[in-house]
Amino acid sequence: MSPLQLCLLLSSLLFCVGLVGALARSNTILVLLGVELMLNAANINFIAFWRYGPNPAAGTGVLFVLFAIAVAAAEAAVGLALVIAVYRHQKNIRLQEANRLKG
Amino acid sequence: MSSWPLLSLIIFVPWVGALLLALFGRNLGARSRRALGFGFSCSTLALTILVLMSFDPAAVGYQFVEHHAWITALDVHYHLGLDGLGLLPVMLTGIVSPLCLLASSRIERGAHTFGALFLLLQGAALGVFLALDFFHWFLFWELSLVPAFFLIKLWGGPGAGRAAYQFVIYTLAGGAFLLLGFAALYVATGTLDFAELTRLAATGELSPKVAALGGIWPKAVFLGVFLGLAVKVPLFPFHTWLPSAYAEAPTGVSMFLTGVMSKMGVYGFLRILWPLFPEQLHAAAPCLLGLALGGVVLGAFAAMKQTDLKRMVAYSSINHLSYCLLALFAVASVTQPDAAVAASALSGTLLQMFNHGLSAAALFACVGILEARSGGRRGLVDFGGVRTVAPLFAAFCGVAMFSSLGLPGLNGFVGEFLIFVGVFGLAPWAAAVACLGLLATALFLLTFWQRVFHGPVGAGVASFRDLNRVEFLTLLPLVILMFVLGVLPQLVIALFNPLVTAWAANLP
Amino acid sequence: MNLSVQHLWVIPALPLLAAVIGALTPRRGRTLAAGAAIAAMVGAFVVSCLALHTALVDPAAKLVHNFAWFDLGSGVLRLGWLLDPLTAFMCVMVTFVGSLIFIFSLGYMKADANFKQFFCFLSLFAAAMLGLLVANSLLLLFICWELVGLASYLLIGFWFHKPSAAAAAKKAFITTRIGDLGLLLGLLWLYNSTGSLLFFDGGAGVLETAALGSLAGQITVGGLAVSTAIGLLIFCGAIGKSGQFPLHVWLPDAMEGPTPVSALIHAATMVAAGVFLIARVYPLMSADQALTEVPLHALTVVAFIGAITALMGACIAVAQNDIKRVLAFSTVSQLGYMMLALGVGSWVAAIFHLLTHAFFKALLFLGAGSVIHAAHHEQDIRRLGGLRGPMRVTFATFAIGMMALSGVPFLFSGVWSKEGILHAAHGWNISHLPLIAALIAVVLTAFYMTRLVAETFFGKARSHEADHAHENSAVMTVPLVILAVCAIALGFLGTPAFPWLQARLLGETEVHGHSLLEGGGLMMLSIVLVAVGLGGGWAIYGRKPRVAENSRDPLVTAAPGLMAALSARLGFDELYAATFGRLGNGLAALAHFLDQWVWGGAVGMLARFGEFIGIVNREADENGLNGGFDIVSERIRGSGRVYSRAQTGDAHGYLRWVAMGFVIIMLVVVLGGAR
Amino acid sequence: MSVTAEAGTFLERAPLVLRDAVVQWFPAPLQWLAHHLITIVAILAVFGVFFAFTTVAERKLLGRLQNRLGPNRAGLPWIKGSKLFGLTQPFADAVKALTKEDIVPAAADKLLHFLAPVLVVAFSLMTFAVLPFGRNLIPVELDAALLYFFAAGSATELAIFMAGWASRNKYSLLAAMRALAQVISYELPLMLSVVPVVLVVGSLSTSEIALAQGGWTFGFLPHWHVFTPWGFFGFLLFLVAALAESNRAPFDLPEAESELIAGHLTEYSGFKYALFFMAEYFGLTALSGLGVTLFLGGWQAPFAFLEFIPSYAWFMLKLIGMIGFFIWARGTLLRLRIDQLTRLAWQFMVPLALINLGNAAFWALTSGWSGPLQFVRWGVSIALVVGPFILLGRGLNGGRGPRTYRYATS
Amino acid sequence: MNLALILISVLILGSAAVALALRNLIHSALLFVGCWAGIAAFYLWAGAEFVAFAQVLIYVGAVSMVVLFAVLLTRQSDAAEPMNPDSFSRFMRALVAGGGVAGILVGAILGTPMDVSTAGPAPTLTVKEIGGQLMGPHAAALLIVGLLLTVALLGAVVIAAVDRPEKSEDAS
Repeated sequence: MSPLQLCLLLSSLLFCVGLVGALARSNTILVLLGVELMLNAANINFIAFWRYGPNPAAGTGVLFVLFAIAVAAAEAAVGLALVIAVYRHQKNIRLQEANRLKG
Repeated sequence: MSSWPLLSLIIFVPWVGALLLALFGRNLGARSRRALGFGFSCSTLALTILVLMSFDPAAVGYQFVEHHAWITALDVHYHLGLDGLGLLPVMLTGIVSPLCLLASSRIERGAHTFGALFLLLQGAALGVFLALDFFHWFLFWELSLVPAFFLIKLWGGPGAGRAAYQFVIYTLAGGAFLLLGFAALYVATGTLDFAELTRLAATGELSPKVAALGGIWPKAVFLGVFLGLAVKVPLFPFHTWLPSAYAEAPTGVSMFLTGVMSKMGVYGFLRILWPLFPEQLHAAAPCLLGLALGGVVLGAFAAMKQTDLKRMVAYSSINHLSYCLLALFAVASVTQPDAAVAASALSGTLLQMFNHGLSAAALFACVGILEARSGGRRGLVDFGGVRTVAPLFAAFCGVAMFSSLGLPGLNGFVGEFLIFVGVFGLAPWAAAVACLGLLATALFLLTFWQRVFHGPVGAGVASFRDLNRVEFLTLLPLVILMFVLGVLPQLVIALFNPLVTAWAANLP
Repeated sequence: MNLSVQHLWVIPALPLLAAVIGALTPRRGRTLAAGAAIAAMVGAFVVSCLALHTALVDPAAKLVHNFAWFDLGSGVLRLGWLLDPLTAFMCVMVTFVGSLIFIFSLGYMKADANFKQFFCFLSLFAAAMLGLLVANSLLLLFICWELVGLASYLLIGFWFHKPSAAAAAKKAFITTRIGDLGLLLGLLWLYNSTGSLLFFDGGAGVLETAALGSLAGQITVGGLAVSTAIGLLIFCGAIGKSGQFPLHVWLPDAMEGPTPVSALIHAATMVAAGVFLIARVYPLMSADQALTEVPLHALTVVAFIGAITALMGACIAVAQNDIKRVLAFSTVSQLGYMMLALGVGSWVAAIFHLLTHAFFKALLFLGAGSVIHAAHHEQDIRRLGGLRGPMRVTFATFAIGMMALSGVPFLFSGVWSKEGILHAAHGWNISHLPLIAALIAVVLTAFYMTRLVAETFFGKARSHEADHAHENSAVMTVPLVILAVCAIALGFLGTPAFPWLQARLLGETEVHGHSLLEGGGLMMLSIVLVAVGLGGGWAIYGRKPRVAENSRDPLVTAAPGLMAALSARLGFDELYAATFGRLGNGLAALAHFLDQWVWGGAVGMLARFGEFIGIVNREADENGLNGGFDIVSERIRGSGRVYSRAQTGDAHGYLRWVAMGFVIIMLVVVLGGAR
Repeated sequence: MSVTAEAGTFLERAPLVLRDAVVQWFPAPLQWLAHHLITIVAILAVFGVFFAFTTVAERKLLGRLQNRLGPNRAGLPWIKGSKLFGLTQPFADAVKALTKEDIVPAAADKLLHFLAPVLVVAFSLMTFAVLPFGRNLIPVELDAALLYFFAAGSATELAIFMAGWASRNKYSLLAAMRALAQVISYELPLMLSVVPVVLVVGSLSTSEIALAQGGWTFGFLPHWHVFTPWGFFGFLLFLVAALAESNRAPFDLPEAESELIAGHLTEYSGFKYALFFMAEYFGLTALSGLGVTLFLGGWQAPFAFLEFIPSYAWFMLKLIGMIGFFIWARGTLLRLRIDQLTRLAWQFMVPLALINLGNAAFWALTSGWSGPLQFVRWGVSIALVVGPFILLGRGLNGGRGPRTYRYATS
Repeated sequence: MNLALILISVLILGSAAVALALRNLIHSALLFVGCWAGIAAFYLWAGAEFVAFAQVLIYVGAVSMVVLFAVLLTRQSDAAEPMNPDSFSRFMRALVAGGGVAGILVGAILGTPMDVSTAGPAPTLTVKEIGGQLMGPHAAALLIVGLLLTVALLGAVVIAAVDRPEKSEDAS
């Protein structure tokens, strides 16, 4: 098995761990963190392809990861602020209970 | 140093000040807030002095030119430049603006907003005087309305809302015509650069291009530009917004409106209308001469009828600015006028522009002081015997008044004299009629003086204080300049004389 | 020791410096301001004497020094100084009389709170007046002309808390400005025709042959020569400033100012500036004399205006009761004499009379001031009387002045100068009406002066103030004495037997005297006329002095209608108020109306129109166009309601659907790819 | 990895020579490991001792500042009367801390309670890896060294949180959150005050930054960043932010002994407490070292003629100077209130640091100016920071006037 | 080298899985930190030094703090939610979905031949180069990210802030 495949496996498994976590837990914070993990898994992919890709000197993968990290940080900030707002509203942070806007 | 973008600095440093005031003004004490505004307002003067040090009056073309491509698709350039014509109002702005702020130092409510808006206004006015491309010239032109509107509306007198509204709508309407005119001009020529357009007009390429637009457009272009400028000056009978706007504005803003903003219109006439549309102007000149005369005579007589001192001074502004246009139209009305006569008329126009800025600003400052002392009253009959209780104030106000009245030895005379020399040489009858305006000016100003300063001490006047330090400092520079320029007009004339001589030599 | 002409500016500069010092000293700096003013004036006098000395070396020479003021187009605008005997004599007179009046003011204004300001203004006036005299440019002259007007305005309104003084000051300024506008127009015309405003400029000046020839050669509106038109316009200025008919109305009112001001400005110097102006531009005024086909010569107008003014002023003076008003109308009348002399061609006679008149009229005004000061500001002659006893010096000097003015023969200066004018008028070949008017005025002058002296000094005191009057201090009497001496002595500079002054003014070095008996008939006539006037006055007022302040004037008893009209100054003020005043007000009202209703109304109409369009637009939008959109949007909302059921509010579910969808799509792709 | 010095005196090269000599003894495959181990051991030894003497120096200096003597009794054991000015005090303290009972609250999260002090020391020590202690004397040559420094530094926050939370004491937890708020608040100005240096030098590598400050104008004006307007202000900002970062007075309110009984460390005692204590000093030392590197010329000598003194000696001297300054500040300044603290960070230091960044950009842009333009450059640059400094400083009281006191009147 | 990668993978996956399974939120948050640190280690392993430090700085330093604060601010009663049938069925469905995705991905990866096993030494990308890239071709993206961060932080503050004044006055 080549290192690239190992990396990709790592990333896809991490993605699935994140996905399962996000799907299974009812705590909104953990759901958010699961989503974060999925993002990180994608980042691992970028780095892996940069490392073993045809043109590592261009550094596109690294740059993409940097931007993704920045966006993820923003996402985390807004998401957790939302969690706090939700908590203030319904006194818990169970995701399935936040359904006021359903159709 | 010469490589510095001095002109851009002149325009934008006040804006930086406005930004700082808007951001930090709330945190500052009243004193430092005022000092900040004043300092940034003074920057214009300081930078203008820098400019003056390397300004070459003998060079007729633009100096300190900044020319950068901006919107290439429209062929719009960021183009700034300065010649004798632009230098005068810039100097005037530099001198008057800080004094306006000084005169406004009584304002407590929202003082930092006031300062920020004022600096914004100052920068916009400077932009108008320095821009050489219609695109941003027009931006500055319209941008000056916004702060002026708020300054009048928020800090003005009881009728300020209506006056500000009227002022903005009227001027905006004029501006719309102006824009329309220039849009057509752009379609015809493909450029918006004043220098380029002037060159086209001088070589005679402009009029066939405009004529190629067909229909009523050749006339409409001229009329549009003319209307936009005429409202701003204002030329009789487009002046009805002026008395109320000037009267209701707070003192400092009145000073700025009359001292600087009214010059924007005259500047526009000299910079745009006259060089670009010489034939049309020539054709319309007899009629326009009549309008300018109307401003001179009826403005003065209308002032006689006013009982509100500020309105009175506002009408005197109409009267004085009409002299400038009178001379210009007189030059335009004659084919191949004598160069010397035309030169004196145009010199007079420029000088009058400068001098009126000083003396009208001083007069408004004086009326503002009266208003502040009496708690808002400014009727002609509300005072009496002020000279007894405030001799120094009376002296300063008297100097301003006599300067405005054209007393020799003070600055007002030289400009008016040159205008009369020019107008007499070109249209003697107009000069004779305009004399009526001179007489009426003397009459209403002396009535003002007699009712307010002379006679027994009026009710409520006895407790007036004489000038305080700030007021003294506001008026002192203006008064000193009145004396200095009255005796040595050469100081100013030298700056623009070569330019005027060149104009007069190349008249159509 | 000679004064170089380029240093001539020192003469006006000294009082100007004093004025600046006076302006900058604080209010309590009385000594400094007054000291500076007097020192400057005396200094200017000394320099003027030097200038006179220089000028008399070659009286015919016009010493000029021109300099650039500012660039104008490709050329420059130039101003300059001029030194000739006319300037020099005038300067000496102004500085000498001025110095004495300044000193007199020390006493007269002693108690005034604005003492310092007074000297400041006086110095300003002196500077402007001297500047006017030394100007070699009509423009510079005009500038100083306006500045003396300003000083006059300030000094008339010196007691500005009195509404009458404030009004008088304004009236003086506006009235003279009307004339000044004529002067300005004349100046503009002159400048446009010749391209210069310098009087003498090495052949290029406007008073030199080349310019005069071209000016006289052109004909303008009404067939007038251009020089005539310009001259008449310039004369307008002189009419205003010198209180000539019909713009004389301001001069009597100007007596609201302090008496030294009346003496200096409204008797001796400023009002004579008009005469000086005409004398200065005399070549221009007389340039049309040689023309025969023109309808009018400028000088003819001058002569008639002068004659009318002389007669009218003398008539009105008879009926005035205010000591200063009498003197003011006397001044109007005497200025008329001078104009008459100018008009009939003898400008030297005019200047000679100007100089003598300056001294004795200043003397009279200062005497009046002395009386007023002693009588605690009582000016009404009906309330004075009997001052001969307590005020001996004042009485003696006032009497000398009165006799000089009346033209009492031989000893007093007035007679010689007046004789010169009468002779000139006699020799005028166009009309004898001016001569007749002048002769009538001679009688009246002697009459009203006798009346004035009799009412003031004889009889017994008719009021408390007059009763308690006593002689003033030396600072006020010494100037009176000096002026009295001059009022006598000055006449001998220009007697017909030895017309030294006239010769120097005309630029001659030789003095050609002629016998007193030449033209003696006219002289005898005038002596008789003076005697009639004096005798009549004494008969009516002197023999039986007025007993009480409200006792009736004998002349009023005799001709009540005439005296009432004269007392009301022939109603000029009312006439002007009814005509020009109303016209101006009407114009103002018109302008205001136009502004308020016509232009403002037009703009308002436009605004209404815009509003109307807006209303129409809104109605159309709301009722016409919106209906269709409403239906469409209702449909869209309905379909939205259906789709919204897909939103379950279960976030996990959404995510699960995404994951499942991904799996399904991938399966399809992978299997499809395999197939 | 540092390279063996080619030049310089023997003293200059001594540490490297020594290290290389020792590494030679190991078998070749293990040499890289030995290389790093030696470096780590050296740092631990040097800065362990340094820490020990810093504590005693602080106690003595504070004593002097407060007009008392400070520790002066501890001497050598077994030798009676030997006092050595109390220099052995830290060793006595260490013995005491080691032998004290380690109290763990019953409800505590035992694992985290243990992990926290270990982690905090570990992270503090990690930052030393990128400090250039001398010419070519840097433990790890990293391209992104500054980033590393802050990354490792920010990890200590985690340890603070763990300490507070693991104690299961709500006061400890609250104190931990306060401490975190402070540290996070001041991390921003700290980093922003460093960015201008990066901007001007154009590198994140600490060794390059130290190198870039070499050279002298006229032979005696060193090119240290602190001697430029932006550098000076950056240094001031850095100093204040570093004080707050390391919870030192006047920013020591998270652990204020008098009010909060050491805040989040309430439930720690004995050696664990000593570890926190140690970590705080390590952090302080590391930040001081960074400040020296970034602004005070690193290991560069102040004057050309003083270059014969080895570079690491200069570094240590400057470090001692900085630490002395911090001790002085602690002895002089009053503690801030929490609202003043945060306001200072967000309303004053962050904007000022941003403006200073612009200032540095101006400086970098105008690096070509010479002659009289230099004066303009200096003037503008100084005005760019002094003006906002004054303006922002006015806003610091938040619109409130100075505190007024009312006294009871009789 | 593969050994190191496998160790790192185990660290990452293990801590992530445990973190998502734990009841104690604080512990799981700290385990997340461990997971992120592992990812940083992976980046270091792959030679992306800069990204690794950025990862530590942002995730370990910043995001973890936000998470911990959020956890503390939203603490529910200590009685953690019981394992009710609802959550159990959710867990099962999650497993199905996750397993499906994992199956697809792993299958795809294993089924694709990759001949890069002979990769050379790690490419070096200096900070200067990254900076050049960021300021050059990706300047616009950098600006937008900066703007995004600002807006996101402001938004977060606004969302999380308590709109106290009106409410407290209504309540009292």
